Amino acid sequence: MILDEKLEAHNLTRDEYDTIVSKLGREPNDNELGLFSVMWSEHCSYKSSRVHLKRLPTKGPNVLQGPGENAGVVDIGEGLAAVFKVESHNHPSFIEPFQGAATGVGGIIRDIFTMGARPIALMNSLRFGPLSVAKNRSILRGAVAGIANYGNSMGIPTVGGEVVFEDSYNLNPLVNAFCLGIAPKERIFLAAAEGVGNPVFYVGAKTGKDGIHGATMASAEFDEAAEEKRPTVQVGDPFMEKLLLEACLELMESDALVAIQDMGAAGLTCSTCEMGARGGMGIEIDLDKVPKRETGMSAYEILLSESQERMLLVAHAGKEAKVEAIFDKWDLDASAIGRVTEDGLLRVIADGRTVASVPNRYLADEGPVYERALERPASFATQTEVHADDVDEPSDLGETLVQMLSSHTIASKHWIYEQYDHMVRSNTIVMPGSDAGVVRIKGTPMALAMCLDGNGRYASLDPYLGGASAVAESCRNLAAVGATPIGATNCLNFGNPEKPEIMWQFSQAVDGIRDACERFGVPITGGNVSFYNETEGVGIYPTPVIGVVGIIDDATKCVRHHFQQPGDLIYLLGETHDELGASEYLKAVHARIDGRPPRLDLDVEAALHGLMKDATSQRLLRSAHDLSDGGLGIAIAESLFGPLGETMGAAVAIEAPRRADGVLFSETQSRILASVAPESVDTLSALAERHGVPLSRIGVTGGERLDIQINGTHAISEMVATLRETWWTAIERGLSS
Amino acid sequence: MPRFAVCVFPGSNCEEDVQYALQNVLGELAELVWHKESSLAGYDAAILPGGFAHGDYLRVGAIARFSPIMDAVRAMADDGKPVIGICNGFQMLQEAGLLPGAMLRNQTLTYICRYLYLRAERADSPMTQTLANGEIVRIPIGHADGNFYADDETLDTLERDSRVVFRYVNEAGERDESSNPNGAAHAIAGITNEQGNVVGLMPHPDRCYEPELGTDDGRKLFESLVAWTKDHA
Amino acid sequence: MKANVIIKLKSAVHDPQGETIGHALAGLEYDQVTSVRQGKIFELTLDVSSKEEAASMAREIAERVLSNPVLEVFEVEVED
Amino acid sequence: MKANVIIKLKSAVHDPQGETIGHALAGLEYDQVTSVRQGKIFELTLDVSSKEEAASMAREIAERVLSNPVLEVFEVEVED
Ligand SMILES: Nc1ncnc2c1ncn2[C@@H]1O[C@H](COP(=O)(O)OP(=O)(O)O)[C@@H](O)[C@H]1O
Ligand SMILES: [Mg+2]
Repeated sequence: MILDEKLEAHNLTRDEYDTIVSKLGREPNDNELGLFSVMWSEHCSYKSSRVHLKRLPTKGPNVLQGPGENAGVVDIGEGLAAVFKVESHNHPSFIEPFQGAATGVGGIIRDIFTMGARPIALMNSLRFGPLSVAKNRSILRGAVAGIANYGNSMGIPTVGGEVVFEDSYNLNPLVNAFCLGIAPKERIFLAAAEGVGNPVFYVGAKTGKDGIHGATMASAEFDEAAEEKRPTVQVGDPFMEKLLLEACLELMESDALVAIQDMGAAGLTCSTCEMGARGGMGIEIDLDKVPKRETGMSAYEILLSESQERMLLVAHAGKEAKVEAIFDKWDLDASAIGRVTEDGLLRVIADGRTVASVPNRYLADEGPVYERALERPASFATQTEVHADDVDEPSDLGETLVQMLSSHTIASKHWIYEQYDHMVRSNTIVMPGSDAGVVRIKGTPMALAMCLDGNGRYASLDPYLGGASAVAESCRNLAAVGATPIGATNCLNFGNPEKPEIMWQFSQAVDGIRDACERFGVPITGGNVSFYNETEGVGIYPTPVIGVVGIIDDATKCVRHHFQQPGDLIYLLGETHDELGASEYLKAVHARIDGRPPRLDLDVEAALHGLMKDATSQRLLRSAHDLSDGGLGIAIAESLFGPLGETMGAAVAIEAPRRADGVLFSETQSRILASVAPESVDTLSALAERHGVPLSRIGVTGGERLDIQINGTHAISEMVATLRETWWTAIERGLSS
Repeated sequence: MPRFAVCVFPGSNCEEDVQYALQNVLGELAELVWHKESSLAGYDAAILPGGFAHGDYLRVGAIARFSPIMDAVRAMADDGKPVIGICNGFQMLQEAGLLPGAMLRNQTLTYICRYLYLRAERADSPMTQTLANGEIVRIPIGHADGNFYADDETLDTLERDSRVVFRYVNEAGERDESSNPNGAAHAIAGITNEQGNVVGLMPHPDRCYEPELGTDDGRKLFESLVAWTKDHA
Repeated sequence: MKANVIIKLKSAVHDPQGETIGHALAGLEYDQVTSVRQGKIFELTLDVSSKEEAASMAREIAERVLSNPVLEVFEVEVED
Repeated sequence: MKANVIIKLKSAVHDPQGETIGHALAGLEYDQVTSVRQGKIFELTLDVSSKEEAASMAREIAERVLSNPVLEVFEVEVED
């Protein structure tokens, strides 16, 4: 093969190749070229994003481990640490939705237990094209079933997430998976090889030819040739991973382990060179000792295979028997395939010969870094605010509400989350379908709350605001259940970074995330970037997804989103402006996707979180629900529906200097809807004043109807049961269309 | 004080929930026993918990039946001691021939995790002793294969001998199509063997033993188990 | 030696998967499909020397392990 | 008319189910079983008048609906 073809097949540029040659002082052989190809891919090297990610705040008093390891680690007290991260599996999920999504879940779980944590919760953020397209329905069905299959088999509850439908994700779904685990604070394992002469073990599934070049595939756009890339799909084996999880956690309790890393993207190559580079060590491995599923695999194939459910670990010399005994108990083989050396090289032996020899740091740390061109798209400057007066006023707002509740983005996601085991481990005290998932930590008084949020439509119209609003919304969701954020992770899903407009979006989104995280004091402890989300040259909405984790010191203070008692008073915390730009209302009712997204004042948002913190810790709220897609109208409706099918009506009366649809469906940020027992009202009012948060009483709970009056005029009067039925069944109806 | 054995298979994942309910909530003695053990000597009851033993590969509960512990479980059942299978454990007991029938894929073809209503069909089984006959409890399911199947003769026998322990019902306690989540024959959610000491149920009392988890109805089932075990010691 | 064990549901047992596919096919206008039944096939590779041995081992495995007599019936085919 | 559609994983595709069953068989002392691969079989009953028609319809259904071309290959057999 002539060099140019070879480079194209490896997704390397001529410049990158020249850098390799000058670093090595020679031409790389084919195996070495393969190593560079995967390690220097966008997916593994972050070559386009790295300069921007540096701007994110990563430090905080409780951060034990920031970005750079398999997952971030935050101190949660009681001698425990929370270990969490989110990662994308967009490309594989398009090619084979079930297996693609399943192996995405498998991968993020390995990232968590590799650090010594027992995974206790999963979430996922999903984006699909409209269900009116048959292919999108089958992608949805497949991805959800795949996520369910993997997470359920592992016995890890899926406690939350988000599902959004937009034309922009037509044939380019986003599947972002999040996992959180708990570890003793003093016993976090890092992936740095140490100790010359220590043995390197390979454990888990055998290596097959599957997924070769998955990492380079995830770094390229889809086109018709994607069809040919199909054999790169991997099949997940959650049972194998469950055994690996238990065996690894048991091994971590022993004194035999030095370092451990999962084999994810770029497989054996990535795990060896990263472990070596982190410890400043060399690693020598003998491919003849690698367990293989097929005969006749070449060194190249073994090095680059992305077979799932495999781990690489370094043990203390002399403790080999202990390692083997623990894996044997779980019917797994632990194969010693190499050792730690002092020369800093990844040296690969096959058939007694050295087939690759490259300094680990060249592969893991010294990949190319690009400061790609940025360009603000011309359309950006022309976005204007959209107010109620700019659209026709609906003649029947009850009907409009029903229409909004049927929008697939707003409708109940129970068809999806009921396929996920969300109760196993018996810790889930707020189940999916609420603002945040909450799991209690047995043996302590506390609970952890978590959520994943992003709004690609906002980000496409204003990426800075999109990034900042995602952070604000996540933190607001945590505030609603009574949690204080302690750390965040993020998954940045974008188009082709070689296009200056996309890179500008990326840079803006990072700035938005940075500013919001700094203002709320929430460090970013890790994350993932997924570029090249384009099908046939059309990019998706830029979609930053933020996962925030928070603590509730006393789990009994956790607040639910739905109305609890008749006769409670309904309050809106925060102020409503007439902001319909980029809203769900514009899209679902007026078929418009335009306008400036709602403003975000970080100080106003922070004041709201402060108020919520005090109000929940003093148990002043009976329920609290954050306002986001669909605004106040949707928040009120959702508060009528409890998680176990219970319902409660409400009578609402609002005075506001604007049209009723603007009141009900504006997506002004920094608002929460709460219900309050009459005896708590005075304390809450005083507290709100202290925090400078406007508070308005808008109604009372009870009955079987939702009645809403706006400016003295009757706007909505519907049976709660009817509203719930519409909202509950909309996705099923969409799927059977 | 009775000792409860919670049998752990590779791929089980509800063993700690069962142990916690018995030990931390009810103050009983419950120990995890690995499937490679071949004796349950010293235990007064055995519980096969939920999960995905051996990945549920081949068929749900199928490979687990060959584990060494299963001979001990069978011996315990023959002895008249309580043997309880929850979800995947129920499927194992069917595969092992300790309970009749088999589970087909849910009618929806999907895994379903959801709270629903059950009616206790007899008040003298190890899992219903402290319930009233006909009492309604609210307990979640979490399975993909809970569509109970048995041939007509077996179903007749189960009904005639009152061996159905729980049925899926609606809030009012009536059987109807919409309250049967998986298509189970006769809306069967739980059954017992002829002697009445082996019980299998698809729903998970181990997920609802405290109100903050949704309901604490599951607690009543474990209290039954404790009482029954003591009565029959 | 290769043996295929083919496992089918007994005819009295209803088949939720097959039924759903049958429905889907009707929706796709394959109205001529009057029934769909789903089964499993296991390809065993056996290190034995005769076809007879392969058949008898495969049959034993099918009976003991691969099939559930409550629901299923099986057939064994041996290739060489 | 009956058609059987037999669906197998492509040979390069990992079959965890088959492997786990193989492992279980080894534990039961069927050491001679060196590999197990699991597949599916669909029995279609077709209301068409010729074998040819049955075969071509079954093939079309196998391709469009029953098999996943990313991972699987299929064969069609027609009985009458
Ligand atoms: N958007 C991001 N923000 C902060 N850190 C990030 C982001 N994306 C990736 N990282 C960090 O870069 C490191 C490499 O990430 P990644 O390649 O996704 O890990 P893995 O090797 O597990 O796939 C990780 O420590 C991750 O936390
Ligand atoms: Mg990793």
